[in-house]
Amino acid sequence: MSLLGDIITIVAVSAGAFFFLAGTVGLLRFPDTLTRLHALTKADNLGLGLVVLGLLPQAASLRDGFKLVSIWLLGLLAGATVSQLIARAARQGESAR
Amino acid sequence: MLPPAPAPDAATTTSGFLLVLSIVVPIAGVLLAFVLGGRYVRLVAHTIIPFGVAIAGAILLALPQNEGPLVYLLGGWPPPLGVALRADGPSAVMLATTAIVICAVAIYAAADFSVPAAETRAPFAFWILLLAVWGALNTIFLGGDLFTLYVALELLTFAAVPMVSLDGRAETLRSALRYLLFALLGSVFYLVGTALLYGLHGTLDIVLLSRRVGAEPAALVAAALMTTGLLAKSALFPLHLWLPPAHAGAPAAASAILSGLVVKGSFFIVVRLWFNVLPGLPGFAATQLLGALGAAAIVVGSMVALRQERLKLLIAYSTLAQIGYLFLMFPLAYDASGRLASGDALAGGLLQAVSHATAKAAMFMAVGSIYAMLGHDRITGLGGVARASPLNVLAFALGGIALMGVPLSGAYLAKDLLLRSANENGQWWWEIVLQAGGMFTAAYVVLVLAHALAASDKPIALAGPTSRIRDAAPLVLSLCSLLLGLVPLGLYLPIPSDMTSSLFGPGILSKLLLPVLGGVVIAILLSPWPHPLASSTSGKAIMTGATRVRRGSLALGYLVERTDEALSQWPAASMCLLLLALLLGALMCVAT
Amino acid sequence: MSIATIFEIVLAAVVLGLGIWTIVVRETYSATVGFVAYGLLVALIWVRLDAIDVALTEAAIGGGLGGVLLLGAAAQLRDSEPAVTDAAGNAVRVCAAILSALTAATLAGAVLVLPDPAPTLAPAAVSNAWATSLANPVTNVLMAFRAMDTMLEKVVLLLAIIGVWSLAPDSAWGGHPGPRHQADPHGVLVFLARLLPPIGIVVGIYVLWTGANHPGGAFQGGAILAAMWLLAIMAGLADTPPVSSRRLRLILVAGPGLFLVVGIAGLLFGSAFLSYPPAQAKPLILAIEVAMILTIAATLGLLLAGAPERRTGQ
Amino acid sequence: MSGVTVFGLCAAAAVGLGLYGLITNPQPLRKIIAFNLLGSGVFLLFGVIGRRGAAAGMGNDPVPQALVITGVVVAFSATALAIALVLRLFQTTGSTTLSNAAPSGTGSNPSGD
Repeated sequence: MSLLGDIITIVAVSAGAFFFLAGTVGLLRFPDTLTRLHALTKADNLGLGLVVLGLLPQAASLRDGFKLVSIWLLGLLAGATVSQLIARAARQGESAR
Repeated sequence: MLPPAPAPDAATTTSGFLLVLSIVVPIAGVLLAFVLGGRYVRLVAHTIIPFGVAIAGAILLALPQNEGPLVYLLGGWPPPLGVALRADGPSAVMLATTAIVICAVAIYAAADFSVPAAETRAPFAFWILLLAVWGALNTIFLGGDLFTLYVALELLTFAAVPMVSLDGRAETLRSALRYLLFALLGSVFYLVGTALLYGLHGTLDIVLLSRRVGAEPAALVAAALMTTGLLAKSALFPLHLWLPPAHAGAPAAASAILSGLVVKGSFFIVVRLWFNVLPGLPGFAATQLLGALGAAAIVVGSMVALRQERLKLLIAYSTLAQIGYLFLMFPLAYDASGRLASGDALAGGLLQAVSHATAKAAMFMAVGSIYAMLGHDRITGLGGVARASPLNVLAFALGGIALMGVPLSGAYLAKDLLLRSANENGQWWWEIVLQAGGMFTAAYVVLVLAHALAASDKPIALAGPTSRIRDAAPLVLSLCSLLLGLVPLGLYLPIPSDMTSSLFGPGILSKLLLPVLGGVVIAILLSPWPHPLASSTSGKAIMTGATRVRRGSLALGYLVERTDEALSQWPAASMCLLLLALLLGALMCVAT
Repeated sequence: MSIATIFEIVLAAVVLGLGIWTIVVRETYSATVGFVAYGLLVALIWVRLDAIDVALTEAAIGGGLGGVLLLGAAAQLRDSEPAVTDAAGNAVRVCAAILSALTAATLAGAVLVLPDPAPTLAPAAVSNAWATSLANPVTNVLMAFRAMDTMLEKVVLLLAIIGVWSLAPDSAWGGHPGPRHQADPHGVLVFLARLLPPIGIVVGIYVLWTGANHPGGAFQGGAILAAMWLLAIMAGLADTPPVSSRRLRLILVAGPGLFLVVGIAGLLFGSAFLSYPPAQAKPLILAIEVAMILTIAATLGLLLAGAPERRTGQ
Repeated sequence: MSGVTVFGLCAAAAVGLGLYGLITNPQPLRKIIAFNLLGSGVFLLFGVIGRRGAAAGMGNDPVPQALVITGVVVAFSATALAIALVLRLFQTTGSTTLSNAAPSGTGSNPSGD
C-alpha cells in the first residue's frame, strides 16, 4: 500500500513539476500577454492538481487530504479569476492604443 | 540547561507596579482618546497628564527607599523567558523630566490644538501622538529587554513622524518622509544587533546580558551596529540629515517634544547599551570616536546655526550641537580600568540631557509664540519683540542662559562634572571642547537676544492674541532648567556631594562671564547678517579692527555650511552610517 | 551534500536573484512585482527553517498584503517616474556597493562564528507551557511570556493608522479612506468577491483557532480576514467605513484594549500585570486573540486603504 | 554546509542588497522596497539563530520566532506609513523627490561626494 502510494506520489509530483516547468518556460518565452496567460494558467492548474494528487497518498489523515484538495480548488479559483482580469486589462490596453 | 539565576534583581520589588502604571496610563489614554475622539481628545490628554506626573513623582519618591533599582517582572515571568521593567536613578530622572516637559507642552498647546465641536484632524492627531510619545519614552526608560526597547523605539518613531507633518505643507511632508526612512534604517541596524546578541547569549535582558557578554567578535559587531543605528535616530553628526528640516518645520508644540524629548529616547538607549550592557567592550578608541563626532557636531551645528536666517532653523541646528555635547560623556567615562564607569561623566551627560530637554522645549515654545505673534521668524526682523512679548523673550533668554552653563543651572553642573572627569582621566582635549561648547551656545543666544532687544523703527503688528498661561509654560520650563543645580539629584545620579556646594564658590563670576564673552565674539565673527551688536558705536570700533578676521571666519562658516549641505544628501548620509558602523566595529575589534 | 542542502542552495540563490532584480530593475512596477515573488519564496525559506508560524506571517503580511500595498502605490506613482532624474552617480554606486558588501560580509562572519551549541529558550518555553495550557510555544511567547511586546506592537499598529489618517486633507477628515471602487456587477471580480469571502472567513477563523496548539494565530488569521475585506471593497461590494465611525474605532482598539484590561485585572486581582490565572488562561488568551484578530483585520485593511479622502456621499 | 549556513549567508546578502538599494535608489518607493528587503534579511537572521537553537522537540527556538512575527507587523506598519507619506507628497507637489532642492530636479547634484 505504502509502496503503491509512494509510486503514485513520485509519478504525479514529477508530472506536476514538469507542467510547472513548461508553464514557466511559456511565461518567459511567449510573445504577448494573452499567450503567456494561456501557458501559465493551463500549466499551473494542471501542475498544481498533479502535485496535490501526488501528495494525497502521503496525507496522514482525511482532514489533511481535505486541506490539500481545497488548496487546489482555491488555486484554480484564484488563477481563473486573476487571469480573466489580466486578460481584460490587456485587451483594454490594446484597444486604447 | 538554563538554570534560573537567583539574583537580587530577578524579583518584583514592592513599588514595582508604579513602573507598569507609568507605561500603561499614557497608552490607555491613547486608546481612550482614539475611541472618544471629537471634543474629548484634549480632555482625555489633560486628564491623563496629572496622573502620569503623579506616577513619575511616586517613582522618584520610591526609588531612594529601595535598595537598588525598582523591578517589575511582567506577567510574573523572570528573564530570560520573560520581560522585566527596571527603574534605576537615570530612568527615574528621565521619567520625571519627560513628565514635566509633556505637562508644559500640554498647557502650551491647549490653545493651538483646541478642539471645536466637530472633530478636526490636527488636534485629534496631536493629542493622541503626545500621549503616545510619552508612553513610548517611559517604556524606553524602564524597559529591561533589548527587544522591548526596539518596539518602544518604533512606537516613538511612529508617534514622532506624523507630528512633523501635522500642518500638511509639502516641505514638512518631505522632511517627515526623510525622517521616517532614516529612522527605519537606524532601527533595522539596532534589530540586527539584538539578533546577534540573542544568538550569542540566549537572552535580551539587559542585566543578564551584562553578566554574559564578553569580547566575542559577534558581540562587537552587534555593539557597533546597534550603536550606529541609535546614533542615526539621535541625529549625531554626520547622521543628522533629517533633524533640522523636521524640527524646524513642525508646529511649535511638536518641535518642543521632538527636540526636547524624542531624540533623548535613542540617546538613552545608547547610554544603557554602553554603560549597562557592555561597559567593558567599547575600549578607548571607540569612545574617543563618539566624542570626536560629538565635538564635530558642536562645531558644525553651531556654525551652521549662526548662519541661519530663520529662528526655528537656528534652534534646530543648535539642537544638533547639543546632541553632540551629550556624546562627550562617553570618552570621559572611560577610565583607567578600561571600562565605562558610571561616575561623574554619566551623571554629567544625563544632567545635560535633562537641561537640554527642558531648556530646548522652552525655547521652541517661546519661539513658536513669537512666530505666531509676528507671522514670521526671521532673525533680522525680530527688533522690538522684547517689548511686545517680554515673557517669551525672557523664556528664550533664560533657556539659553541655562544651556550656556552659567552657575546654578543644570548645564553648569553637567559641565563641571564632565570637566572634572576629563581632568581625572587626563583627557585634557575634551576640556577645550566643553568650554567651546558653552561659548557656541552663548553665541547664538546672544545673537538672537541682540536682535530681539534692539529697538524697532516701526511698531509690531500683532498677528494673534497672546495668553498668559500659554506664555507661562515656556517660562516655567526654562526656570526648571536654570535652577536644576539646586535639585538634590545626588539621590539618583552619581554626583559627588561636594559638587553642589561648589555652586557658590569664588570664581563664579569668571565662570559666568567667560562663556558670554566668548559667545559675543563668536556671534560677531560667524553670523553673516547685519548685527545690531555691530551697529552700536563700541561695536563699530571693534568691527573695523576685526573686519579681516571676520571675513575669514565668515568664509570658514560658508565652507562648513556647504559641507553640512553635502552631508545632508541622502546617499552621503546613509553611506556615513555604514562607514561609521564599520569603523566602530573595527575600533572595538582593535581594542580587544 | 544531501538533496535537501542542494534544494536549500537553489532556493537561496533564487531568492537572492529576485532580490537583486528588485533592486536594480529600472521600472518601479517591476520592482514591486519582483518583491512580491521574493516575499513568497522567503516564506519557503521559513518553512525550511522549521518556523511555520513565521512562514505564514511572512507570506500573508510580508509578501501578500505588503505586496498589495506596494503595487497600489507603484500604480499610482507611475506618472511620477520620468520626473525623477536625480539618479545616483557612478562614484556613489561604487562606494555604496563596497560599503554594503563590507557590512554584509561582516554580518555573515558574525553569524558564522556564533557559538556551538547555540543558546536557546526553547526548553524553557516548552516547560512553562503549563501556565497557559496552549501547546503552540510561539503563541505562548507572544501572548504570555512576552505579552508586553505584543501589546505595544498593537499600539504601533494603531499609531500607524493615526499617522496615515493624519495625512488627510483637512476637508476630508471624518470621511472614507481610499477611492470608492466600482466594478461590473456581473464581472468576474464581483463573482470572486461573493464566492471567496465566506471561505476566507472560515479559513481565517480556523487559523486563529488552530494557533492555540499548532502554527497559526491572530496575525495570520487577521491578514486573511483583511484580504477578504479588501476583496469586497475592490469589487465595490463594500465601502471603507468613515474614519469618524465610533464602531470602527472601537474595533481598532479592541485588541490592545482588551489586552490592557486583562493585564490590569492581573495587576489588581492576580499575581502580576499581564499574568493569567492558570485555570482561566486559555479562555482569556483566546478572548484577547479574538479581539486582536478583529483589530488586526481592520487595521491592515485600513492601512492599505490609506488616508481619508472623501466625505460620505462623494 | 548546512541549511543554517546557507540561509545565514542568504540573510546577510539580503541585508547588503537592501542597504545598497536604500542608498542608491532615488525614488522613495524604491527605498521603501529596499527597506523591506533589508528587513526580511534581518528577520531571516533571527530565523537562522532560532534554527541553531532548535531543542526540546522544537525545530526552531520559539522566542526568535515570536520576535520576528512582532517585527514583521511593525515593518508592515512602517511601510504603510511611508507609502501614505509618499502618496500624499505626490498629491501635493506632483513629485516624490526627497532632496530639498526645487522639485524640478534639473542640474542638482545630490550625489554629495
